[in-house]
Amino acid sequence: MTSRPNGEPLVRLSGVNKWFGELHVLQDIDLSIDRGEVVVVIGPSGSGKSTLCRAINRLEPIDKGEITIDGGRLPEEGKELARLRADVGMVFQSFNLFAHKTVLENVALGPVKVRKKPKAEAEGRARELLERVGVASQADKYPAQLSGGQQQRVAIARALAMEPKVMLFDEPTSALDPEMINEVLDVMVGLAKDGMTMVVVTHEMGFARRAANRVVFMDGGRIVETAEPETFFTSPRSDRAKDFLSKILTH
Amino acid sequence: MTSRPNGEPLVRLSGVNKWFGELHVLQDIDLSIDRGEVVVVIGPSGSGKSTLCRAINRLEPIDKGEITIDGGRLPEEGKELARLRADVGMVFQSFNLFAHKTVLENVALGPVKVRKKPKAEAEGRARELLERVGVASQADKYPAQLSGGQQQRVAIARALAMEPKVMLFDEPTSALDPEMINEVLDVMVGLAKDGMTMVVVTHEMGFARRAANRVVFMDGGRIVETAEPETFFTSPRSDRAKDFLSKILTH
Amino acid sequence: GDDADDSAAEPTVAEAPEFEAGTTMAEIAEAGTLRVGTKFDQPGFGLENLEGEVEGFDVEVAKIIAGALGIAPEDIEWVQTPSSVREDVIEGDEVDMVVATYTINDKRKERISFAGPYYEAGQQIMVASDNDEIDGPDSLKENPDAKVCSVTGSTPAEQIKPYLADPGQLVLFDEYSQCADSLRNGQVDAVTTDNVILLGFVSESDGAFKLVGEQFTEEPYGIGITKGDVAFCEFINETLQENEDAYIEAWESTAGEVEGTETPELPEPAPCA
Amino acid sequence: MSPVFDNIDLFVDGFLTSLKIILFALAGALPLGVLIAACRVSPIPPLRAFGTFWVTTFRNTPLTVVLFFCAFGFPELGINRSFFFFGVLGLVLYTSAFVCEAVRSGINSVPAGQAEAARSIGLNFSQGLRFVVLPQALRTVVPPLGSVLIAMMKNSAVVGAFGVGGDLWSTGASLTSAQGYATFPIYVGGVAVGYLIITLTAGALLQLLERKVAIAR
Amino acid sequence: MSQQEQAVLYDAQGPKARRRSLIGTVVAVLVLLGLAYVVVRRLADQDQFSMEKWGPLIDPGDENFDAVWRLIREGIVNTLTAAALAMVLSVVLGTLIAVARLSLGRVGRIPLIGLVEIFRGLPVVVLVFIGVRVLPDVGVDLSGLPGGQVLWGLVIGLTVYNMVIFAEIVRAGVASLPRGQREAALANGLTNWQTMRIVLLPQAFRTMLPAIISQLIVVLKDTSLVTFIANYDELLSQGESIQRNLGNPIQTFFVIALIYIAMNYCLGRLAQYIERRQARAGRSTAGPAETAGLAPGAAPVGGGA
Ligand SMILES: Nc1ncnc2c1ncn2[C@@H]1O[C@H](COP(=O)(O)OP(=O)(O)OP(=O)(O)O)[C@@H](O)[C@H]1O
Ligand SMILES: Nc1ncnc2c1ncn2[C@@H]1O[C@H](COP(=O)(O)OP(=O)(O)OP(=O)(O)O)[C@@H](O)[C@H]1O
Ligand SMILES: [Mg+2]
Ligand SMILES: [Mg+2]
Repeated sequence: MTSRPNGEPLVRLSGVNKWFGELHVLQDIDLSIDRGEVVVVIGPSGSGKSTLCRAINRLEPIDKGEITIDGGRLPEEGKELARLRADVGMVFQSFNLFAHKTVLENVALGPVKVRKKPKAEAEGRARELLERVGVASQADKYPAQLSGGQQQRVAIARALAMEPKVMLFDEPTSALDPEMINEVLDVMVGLAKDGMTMVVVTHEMGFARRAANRVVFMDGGRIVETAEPETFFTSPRSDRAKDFLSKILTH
Repeated sequence: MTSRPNGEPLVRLSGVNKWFGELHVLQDIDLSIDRGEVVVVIGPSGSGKSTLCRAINRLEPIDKGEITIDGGRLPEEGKELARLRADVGMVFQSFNLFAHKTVLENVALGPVKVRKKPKAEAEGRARELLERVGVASQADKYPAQLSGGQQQRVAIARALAMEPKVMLFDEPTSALDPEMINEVLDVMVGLAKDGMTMVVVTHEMGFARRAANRVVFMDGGRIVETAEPETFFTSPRSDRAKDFLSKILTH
Repeated sequence: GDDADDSAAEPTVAEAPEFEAGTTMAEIAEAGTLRVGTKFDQPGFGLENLEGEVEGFDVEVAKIIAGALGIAPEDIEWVQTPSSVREDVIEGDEVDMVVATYTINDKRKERISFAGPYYEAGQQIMVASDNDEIDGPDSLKENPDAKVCSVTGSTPAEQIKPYLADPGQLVLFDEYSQCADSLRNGQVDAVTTDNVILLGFVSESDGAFKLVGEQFTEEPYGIGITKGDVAFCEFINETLQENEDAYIEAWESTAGEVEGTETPELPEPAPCA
Repeated sequence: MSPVFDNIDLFVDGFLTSLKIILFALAGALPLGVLIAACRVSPIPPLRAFGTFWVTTFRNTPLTVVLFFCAFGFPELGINRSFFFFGVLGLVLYTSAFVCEAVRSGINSVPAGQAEAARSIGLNFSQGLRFVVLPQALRTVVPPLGSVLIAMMKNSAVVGAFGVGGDLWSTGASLTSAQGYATFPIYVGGVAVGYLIITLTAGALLQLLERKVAIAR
Repeated sequence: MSQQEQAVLYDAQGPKARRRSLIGTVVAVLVLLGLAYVVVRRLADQDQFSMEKWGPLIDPGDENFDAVWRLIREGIVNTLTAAALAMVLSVVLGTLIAVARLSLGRVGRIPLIGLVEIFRGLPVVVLVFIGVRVLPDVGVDLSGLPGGQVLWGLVIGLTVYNMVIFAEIVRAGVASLPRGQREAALANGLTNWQTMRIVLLPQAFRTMLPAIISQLIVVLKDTSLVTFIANYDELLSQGESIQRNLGNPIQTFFVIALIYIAMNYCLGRLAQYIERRQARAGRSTAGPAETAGLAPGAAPVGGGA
């Protein structure tokens, strides 16, 4: 998956700023993510985690600063942007599977329409991916007939089908029942082990500990702290991180 | 709150069965809950926890068996049913505050309309309760203006305002952001300490350990295991409980 | 109806006339008001002006009858009765009589009775002045593309049907003024209804319209009253006979102002039944 | 109800004429409404403004007034067509505003996440629209669009009064006022029944369609 | 709002897209202006802009100006009277039908459903005709009521048509509320009827306000149908009367149309204002996802002429 063997980071944000009207949601964000690296983004609600994640494939345009992927600047529109997005997989909190298409069609749609693969080939590959995420038996059902955990795994397969260079996850497990969280996290851990570059917004410390190379803590639109997972959870440096962790950890 | 000082259980389910069409969601449920007891119900999704909880105040009618509260059989309809429901507080996963009424009105509505208390008295009492759950300052806002944790605490105050004999909680924290879960659990632990009889469907082991007298594990519509919290979490007897715990505990 | 000042002289109002008890006349005289259904949209016969007063030949005829009942013009209550409601308002006792370019025919006599006739109209055809192709009802069959306009539910609309090559030639509106507008902008080729109504439009058109062909029907206008009220019918007929001068003046101050009209003679009344 | 059976051929003709008005109006109002909806959601401000103007005008003007301007206004612009054409046109213009709103609300009812997901796998605008947004919008559009179209069928009654004639409504008018039949049997037994046949059939078809588009979920 | 709407369909614009939409803007403006020019030109050729035709409507010095506007004012008052009566009656009766339909059993509901289907299936103009003309024919006498037979016939026709539509709107509104609202009320000890009255109906009205208002607009417009049926001096009939005397139908109906648009536009804005105020207070219950297919501002369930 890593095509260019240079030392440059795969994703680089420098001086990124974004406003929603008055609200300054991203403030001077600098962040580099290397090939094969798994970065977990954590922080209180409204701190800008989702916006950061969405900015990387320009679902949200930024107002200042620069984002490069694989050395190239993020295109602003048109064919180039579509092509870039095909290279960046995205998994949403609410799955966003295409409700009117079967699971198999969901996964095969991108390869057929964007990558122009023959339908049979795309479906074959789609079945392999569904197998890999453990929902092969559901291929012909509609999303609404699946449990949340199954839907999210299909969403991951859909993103993988495009053979992306990097995958973005925006709270992929927070809409799930507790028993289903692990089936999704397991798939993600598997991906990480296989060397996928990943940016994951999540509160699941288990995942961060097992799979992340780095934890990025955001608050109020800024990156407040960056650390190894173990260090971050046991001895966070900033007060804000301490406060946040104390809230989510006690129970 | 305990008016009759006899030794009979406050809530008793015996031989309770319920079907949704073909689906047998409650199968021969026997369960007694004493005054002041706190029972946590736990189990996989679809195991019938919510249905059990809702059957106790007849939001779901049952098909077979008997439920008694404070020695009396659950009335089937009409005024008596409404009166009984007033004695059983219920807190929902999705808060279900009345969206068109302020927080104060939400809490005072039942006492005024059901208990026929004078408005001023009901509102005075409502303010006390809002104080107790820590949201007194929000009294005049509308529910949508509050965070999830605040809404859920208002919902608890609303239930308390009816001076119920027993309170039912159906996953009260699972719709909340992680930072807000504790503020709700703290209120619930407080209630338990004050001697309220409670049935709580939850996956929060912290709460179960701190406040529950008993844990009831359900699967496939049956009560599979009943135990003290510590025993249950450290050494569950049944395989299904072991399996379930392994799923929700690893991450 | 342009100017209000040169309209008819006030008709004579009988002072406290005597009527046999129980008759319609006695009831009306007792009530002190006469409820008259007429058109509000028929230039020359019954048209409501911007001030809310109605003007026209029908209106004046009604005033003559009111006068004989001892009722002054200002005590008449005018009720708008478009063609389609005339029987209904009589049957529903919403009016005492209807004077509204109301053609006497047998079908209508099943529901109401007529006094009169007080005027003999006849159906004719109006076209644009530069139209040479249509010179009477019979040319409609020869020009199957020609459209002829009339009003929904009116007798002229029924009576033109035999002259048509195709029912699609007939265009129906709510009002004759809409037919005249459509003739002006070329949407229809002819308008048909009673000659007197058409004359009103011809005179307003500054030479844009003309009448062609002979009257091809007889349209005796009657006064609609409750079915079987013979006494009232006879009273109306007598009143008109006795007031021929007022009748002629009524014509001349209203419909008679239109160029090309002839002052009619009061027709012989039909027997009341 | 013998007045109805006596004139059953007139009623059948009226029924067919009404049906004809409805079918032509349907064929016009649907595409026009979709076009206006496209204007309303387009990224080009004057087109959006035009769409809004269109909807505001035709939604807030009585159909009678719209029909008046079609029958008497267009000829003033030098456009001479049959009154049937103008009548149907009036109904089309009027209905298009409602069709537009139904379609637009259907598009808006597709969760934003669907379009975002389409974008994030690299589909371009027209692909996202064709493969993801429109097929789903269709589902939510069908019920309100159906009501709009059934309302249009009922509104066709008003068209008859503008020079068209011969439809159900005008048949009732000419039987009662020119031929002197009593109103009750003609309107309740004839005209109303005719319209009910049309609208209830349309309603039943609509439910079938609704079930059909809903089934894919 | 428009920002939000577009977000569904369109990506954020880049520089090229912005340029393209600028070009589109210019072209669209030119085309629209050209069209407007042709229309104005042709009307001018037909002498439709003469002061003779417009004067009575817009020139206070014209001899007919006062009379014309007196008629129009009367027309507005009469239109609003009939519309207001029909609105109140149909909302009240519609709510009763909705509540009955929601609380009756499966069997008890059937006659109500039949009623709803029949009245919804008929053109308003037919129902108004029945109200104004057929009712007196079959012996229902309304002429004793203040305002007279025609007004009440019209109001009855409009009410019968619209009450079933309001019933459907209210029912859909109640159905669109999250199930939890009803359950929470019951769990709090309220009876079924209290739940309906205190918790469900007020919220249903709020969620369905856009639909209710667009139906109210329909009611207001439909008062004009009475012109085909009987004499009631509402706005459109007054317009007819004016143009009959002045011979300026295009001009008169243009003004009449503007008045209708203005009245209805105000009604629509009122709805938007209320809606926005509620949204700001955060009082709306359900997100669009939860309201079963009924996006806010959804097209009317019924829709008259
Ligand atoms: N489209 C938008 N328009 C206006 N404000 C927005 C928009 N999207 C997000 N915001 C605001 O920007 C801020 C950051 O939002 P973001 O969704 O990135 O936070 P987050 O860290 O992902 O929070 P959460 O944990 O709740 O998902 C919040 O205050 C949010 O209200
Ligand atoms: N109204 C209903 N109609 C039909 N089936 C229902 C209904 N409500 C619940 N069920 C089914 O009954 C079973 C038990 O549901 P219940 O909600 O009690 O489970 P639960 O243990 O609370 O699950 P969760 O953790 O997902 O809330 C499930 O299979 C569910 O799909
Ligand atoms: Mg987020
Ligand atoms: Mg549950």
